[in-house]
Amino acid sequence: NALAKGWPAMAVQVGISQYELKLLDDPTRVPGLPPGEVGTRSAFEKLVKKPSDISSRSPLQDLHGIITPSDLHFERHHNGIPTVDPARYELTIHGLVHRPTVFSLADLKRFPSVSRIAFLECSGNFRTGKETMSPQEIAGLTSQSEWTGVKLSTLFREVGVKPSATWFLAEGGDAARMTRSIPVQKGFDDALIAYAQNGEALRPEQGYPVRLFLPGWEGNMSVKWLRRLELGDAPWHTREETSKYTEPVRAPGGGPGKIRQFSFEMDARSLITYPAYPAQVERGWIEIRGLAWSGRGKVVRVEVSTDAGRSWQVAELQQPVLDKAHVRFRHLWRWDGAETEICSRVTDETGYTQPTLKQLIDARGPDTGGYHLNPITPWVLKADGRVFHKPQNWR
Amino acid sequence: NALAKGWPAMAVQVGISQYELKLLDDPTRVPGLPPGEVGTRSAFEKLVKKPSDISSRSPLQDLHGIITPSDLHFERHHNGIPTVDPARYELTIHGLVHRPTVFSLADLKRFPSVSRIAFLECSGNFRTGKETMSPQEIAGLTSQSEWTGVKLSTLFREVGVKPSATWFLAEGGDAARMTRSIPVQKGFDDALIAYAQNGEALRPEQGYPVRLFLPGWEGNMSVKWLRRLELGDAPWHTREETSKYTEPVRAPGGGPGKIRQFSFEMDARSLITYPAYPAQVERGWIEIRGLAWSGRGKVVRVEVSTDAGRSWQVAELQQPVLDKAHVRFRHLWRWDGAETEICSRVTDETGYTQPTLKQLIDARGPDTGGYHLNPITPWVLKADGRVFHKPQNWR
Amino acid sequence: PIVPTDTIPGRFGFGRAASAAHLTRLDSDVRPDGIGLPPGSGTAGQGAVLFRAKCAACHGPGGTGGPNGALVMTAPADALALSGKRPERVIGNYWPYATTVFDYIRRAMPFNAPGSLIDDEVYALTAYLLSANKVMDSTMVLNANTLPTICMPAQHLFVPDDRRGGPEIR
Amino acid sequence: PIVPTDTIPGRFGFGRAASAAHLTRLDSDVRPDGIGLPPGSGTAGQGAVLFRAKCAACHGPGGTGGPNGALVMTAPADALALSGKRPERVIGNYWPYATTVFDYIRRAMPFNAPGSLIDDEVYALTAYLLSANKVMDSTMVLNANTLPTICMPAQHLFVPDDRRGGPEIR
Ligand code: HEC
Ligand code: HEC
Ligand SMILES: [Ca+2]
Ligand SMILES: [Ca+2]
Ligand SMILES: [Ca+2]
Ligand SMILES: [Ca+2]
Ligand SMILES: [Ca+2]
Ligand SMILES: [Ca+2]
Ligand SMILES: [Co+2]
Ligand SMILES: [Co+2]
Repeated sequence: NALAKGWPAMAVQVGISQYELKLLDDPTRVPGLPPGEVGTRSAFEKLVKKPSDISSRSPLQDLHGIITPSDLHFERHHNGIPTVDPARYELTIHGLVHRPTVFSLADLKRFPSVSRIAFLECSGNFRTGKETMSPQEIAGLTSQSEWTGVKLSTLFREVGVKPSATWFLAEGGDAARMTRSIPVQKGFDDALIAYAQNGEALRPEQGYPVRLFLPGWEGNMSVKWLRRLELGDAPWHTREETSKYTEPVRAPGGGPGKIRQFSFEMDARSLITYPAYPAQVERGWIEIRGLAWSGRGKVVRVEVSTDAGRSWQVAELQQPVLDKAHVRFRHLWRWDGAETEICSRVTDETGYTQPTLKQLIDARGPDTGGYHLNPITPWVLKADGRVFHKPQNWR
Repeated sequence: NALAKGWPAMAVQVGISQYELKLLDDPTRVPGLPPGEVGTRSAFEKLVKKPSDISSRSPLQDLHGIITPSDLHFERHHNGIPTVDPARYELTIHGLVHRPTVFSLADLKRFPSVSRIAFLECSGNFRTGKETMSPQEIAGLTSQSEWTGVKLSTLFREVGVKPSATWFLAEGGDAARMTRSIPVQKGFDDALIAYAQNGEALRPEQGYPVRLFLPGWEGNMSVKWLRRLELGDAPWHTREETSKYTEPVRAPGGGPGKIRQFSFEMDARSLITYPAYPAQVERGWIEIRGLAWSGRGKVVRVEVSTDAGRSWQVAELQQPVLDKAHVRFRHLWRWDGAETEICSRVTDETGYTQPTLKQLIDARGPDTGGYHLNPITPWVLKADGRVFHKPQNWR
Repeated sequence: PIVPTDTIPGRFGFGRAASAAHLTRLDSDVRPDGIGLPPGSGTAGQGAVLFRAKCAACHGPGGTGGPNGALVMTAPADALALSGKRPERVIGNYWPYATTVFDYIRRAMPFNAPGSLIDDEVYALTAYLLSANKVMDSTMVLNANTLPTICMPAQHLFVPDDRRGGPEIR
Repeated sequence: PIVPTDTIPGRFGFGRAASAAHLTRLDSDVRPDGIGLPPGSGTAGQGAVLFRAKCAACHGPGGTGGPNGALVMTAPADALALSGKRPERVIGNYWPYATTVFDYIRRAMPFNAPGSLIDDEVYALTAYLLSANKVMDSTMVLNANTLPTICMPAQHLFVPDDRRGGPEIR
């Protein structure tokens, strides 16, 4: 189904029609195109994710504000995107509950609903290694939407979760039957059974018709194409919470290394998205722009350094600053044209400040792997205005 | 250019491929589709605006939360959608300024930027007349985006607006060369020169590459494809602020009728979007959902009546409640299955409460026309669960 | 150390100065006091010929109503009031300023070829519509001096919106 | 009058009761204590045959590494440590529970035909991979009783995340 899959990319590449070319000379002298059923992106804008076999990265350097357009939301699948018929869709909740229940999509939409703007980030969201890497390539596995759905706590009450239930298993209806164990408390706190994203039904890539959404927690746990929740009294130790999504770390006190498991919360992070590779800037006033977020609550401060971390200035945060949400920060700076390094660091409401990669590796040891890396990410600004990533190699 | 214009509608109608049909039986047994450059809407979802020759209405009854997907943002054009080459785009500011200046798109993006989530509504956004009308048909000329751009006050400072300037003219680069006079004060208060919408470049239908955005004010004034701002000492009385976008009203005290001009602010309004035609509901618990907004500031209260306005209950407002923004309200109700009328009314921070159409017509007189009508909009709930608009005819 | 931010400048220096030629090309609006009116002139007689050729298909013969609406009053307001019918809102009974007719035709009409008229033609069409609406003598030559002197019957009806929120419904 | 809202119910009554048959069809996870393991059994010998046919193309001969990664340790950790190389993270040196091997193969493998194996085959493949990783005797019959008894070398390394925010970097 290349057509259905490929159309937006095609449309981007269709370019300008003959009729439009005529308009370009003086659009005020020729009637424009008529209103339509569905809007188009301008043919002049090439906004695309960067796909691999298993993921696709959001073009962070091209985005403004805090909402990620749904069709540019990052993707990470463990065996592709299933096509789920909403009329046949069912969510089953069972295990340590009084009333094992099957909900249709229509059933779920009848419950009291909530909406919230929150980020979703893959816990393997850090790449480095060469200078010519954009924000998309370094950290494009984070995106933000307004999610709408029913609170999991509402469904927990509906099925009567037993007091003995401490964990629940969330299972996807994809070809990986993605499965994660989640503390029941998160279900009572703020988990959402989401069926809409940025005003419309979830996109297939984000779990259509229904996904779990765990605000602030590593993306893999927000199981897409959700089909089953089983309440239990212990975690299942599925492959995605043992073989994967775990981090070798130093033992406290320096004994033999440990493997950290159930690292759910996404640590506070920030990233300058402008100026950033591949942008080129001019000397003079530059508004440094970026995103900051924390899985543990609200961002309280972002600082920007324009002298390679020697001194820091407090950036402005675009209001409203939401809980567990991407925040847009901005910092006005006058560049004198000399080569320098610029970077940002965030502090969240728990008092945690984003570390350098060196601090992370010192703390966890060199074998820690690629999960939960949230380092300060400097950009090198050359005298000619070109901007490059500063590779952060440690392995 | 039917292809470029028509692709999203096509994609909606392409439907399910043979490969996907195979998947439907049990998506867990067949690898899914791979990650892509641009996401797709599910083939099972038919989300479309309702176009006429001059406008296209947002499908309010199909939307969740407060963000309108950019391709479903309402449209109202006065001579079609121009195609503007961003490389050739220029904004000229002149008139009563110290430094008449031409800004390229790149220039505009260099200035300090801001983002805000706010609604945009056409002041002619009320239709009625038959029972089988959906929220889209009644009030689909309102939508909400996160807008990003440069504050007009920043540009005013840049060009040095003279103290004698009290109004400015905003001119579009479309075939209507849409032109409106705007008080300079609005430019200093909160006007935005917007180049992005929901994270990405403006859509062509919303003024690509640059539009004026006047939070809370009637949509026509947020001139799209903005190409010129002239500062002056009096309004221009353009056709769109004299022949159109004016309302015959009763004179105060009952003398001969007057014509109200420069009615900028959009009065507070709310609308139940569920249950609403063409939905059909079942007796029992129903979450009544809708949107409320005010051009004069924040929504402070939405009340819902389920007995044709005899009694009212306070609905919940989804947080955060933003200034001059659509707010999602929700009210849980147990329907006993008897025919009734449901409706909502909003109160904004100025203390204004949404009136009935009768109150509006009593105040303005029967000749007032179709602008700035924000009446309470009841839905008739039949015993069989079907929901119908209650026509509000007065002419 | 956290150091204070750079002082925000009075000017950023982005953009280029708008040349006089650039502004002349772009600045084509017209105000009620006549500022912006170009040289040139036209009469209702000339306008009638143009109107038949370029406008009547959409606005009807004599501008009395076609697929895209009337521009001209067909009966005096009193007669309509007596007949119980509401008058169509057209130039003669609704527009507060005559300059707006010139400005709008010049920027937006004909709808299928906006910007295609030369200024003399716009003066002529404006003269034609104003005289058909009985707000101007049909023999008058319309130009940058005469157009702003025309007084429109509806002008005194226009009042700026003075609502400022609060409980009142108006 | 503003009247108080309807009381929110303990239950809405939406959805249908999940039947035992429905749950049997759907509930196919396995826990470390063996809960969820189905009837059936398999041996490493049977698994070796299956592995060659259905798995080796992606995971290499004997599971020692192919286009989709190794599943089996190739050298003892000590030898690798001496050589300065880091051991690949595979079942034998990284997975904390043997039941996870069964659960994962049953739900997700082979990657191109997930859900196509019968339970005996999953037992056999699990036995094959556990014995190739030297955590199980190659002659043992794997079934719902024996599988949960297998002790994995890495199990004692796993610690739950105990970070709770605050200034500390860990
Ligand atoms: C192809 C159709 C078409 C032609 C030809 C055309 N018009 Fe129009 N005219 C329109 C439409 C459509 C509108 C309304 C546009 C809008 O509201 O955005 C309009 C509006 C107007 C208005 C404003 C009416 C009002 O009450 O606000 C005037 C004045 C006008 N036209 C004059 C002219 C003149 C003079 C010509 C010829 C030079 C002309 N038109 C040719 C379609 C046409
Ligand atoms: C067509 C390729 C392919 C085939 C055939 C295949 N696998 Fe895999 N296997 C993969 C991929 C790809 C992954 C990683 C999936 C992921 O991470 O989401 C994987 C992962 C695994 C893992 C987890 C590895 C780890 O360290 O976490 C095991 C165990 C496994 N496969 C066993 C098998 C067995 C047993 C078979 C045969 C029955 C098999 N595989 C057949 C592609 C394949
Ligand atoms: Ca499809
Ligand atoms: Ca600052
Ligand atoms: Ca196009
Ligand atoms: Ca309520
Ligand atoms: Ca001017
Ligand atoms: Ca189970
Ligand atoms: Co983790
Ligand atoms: Co108005």
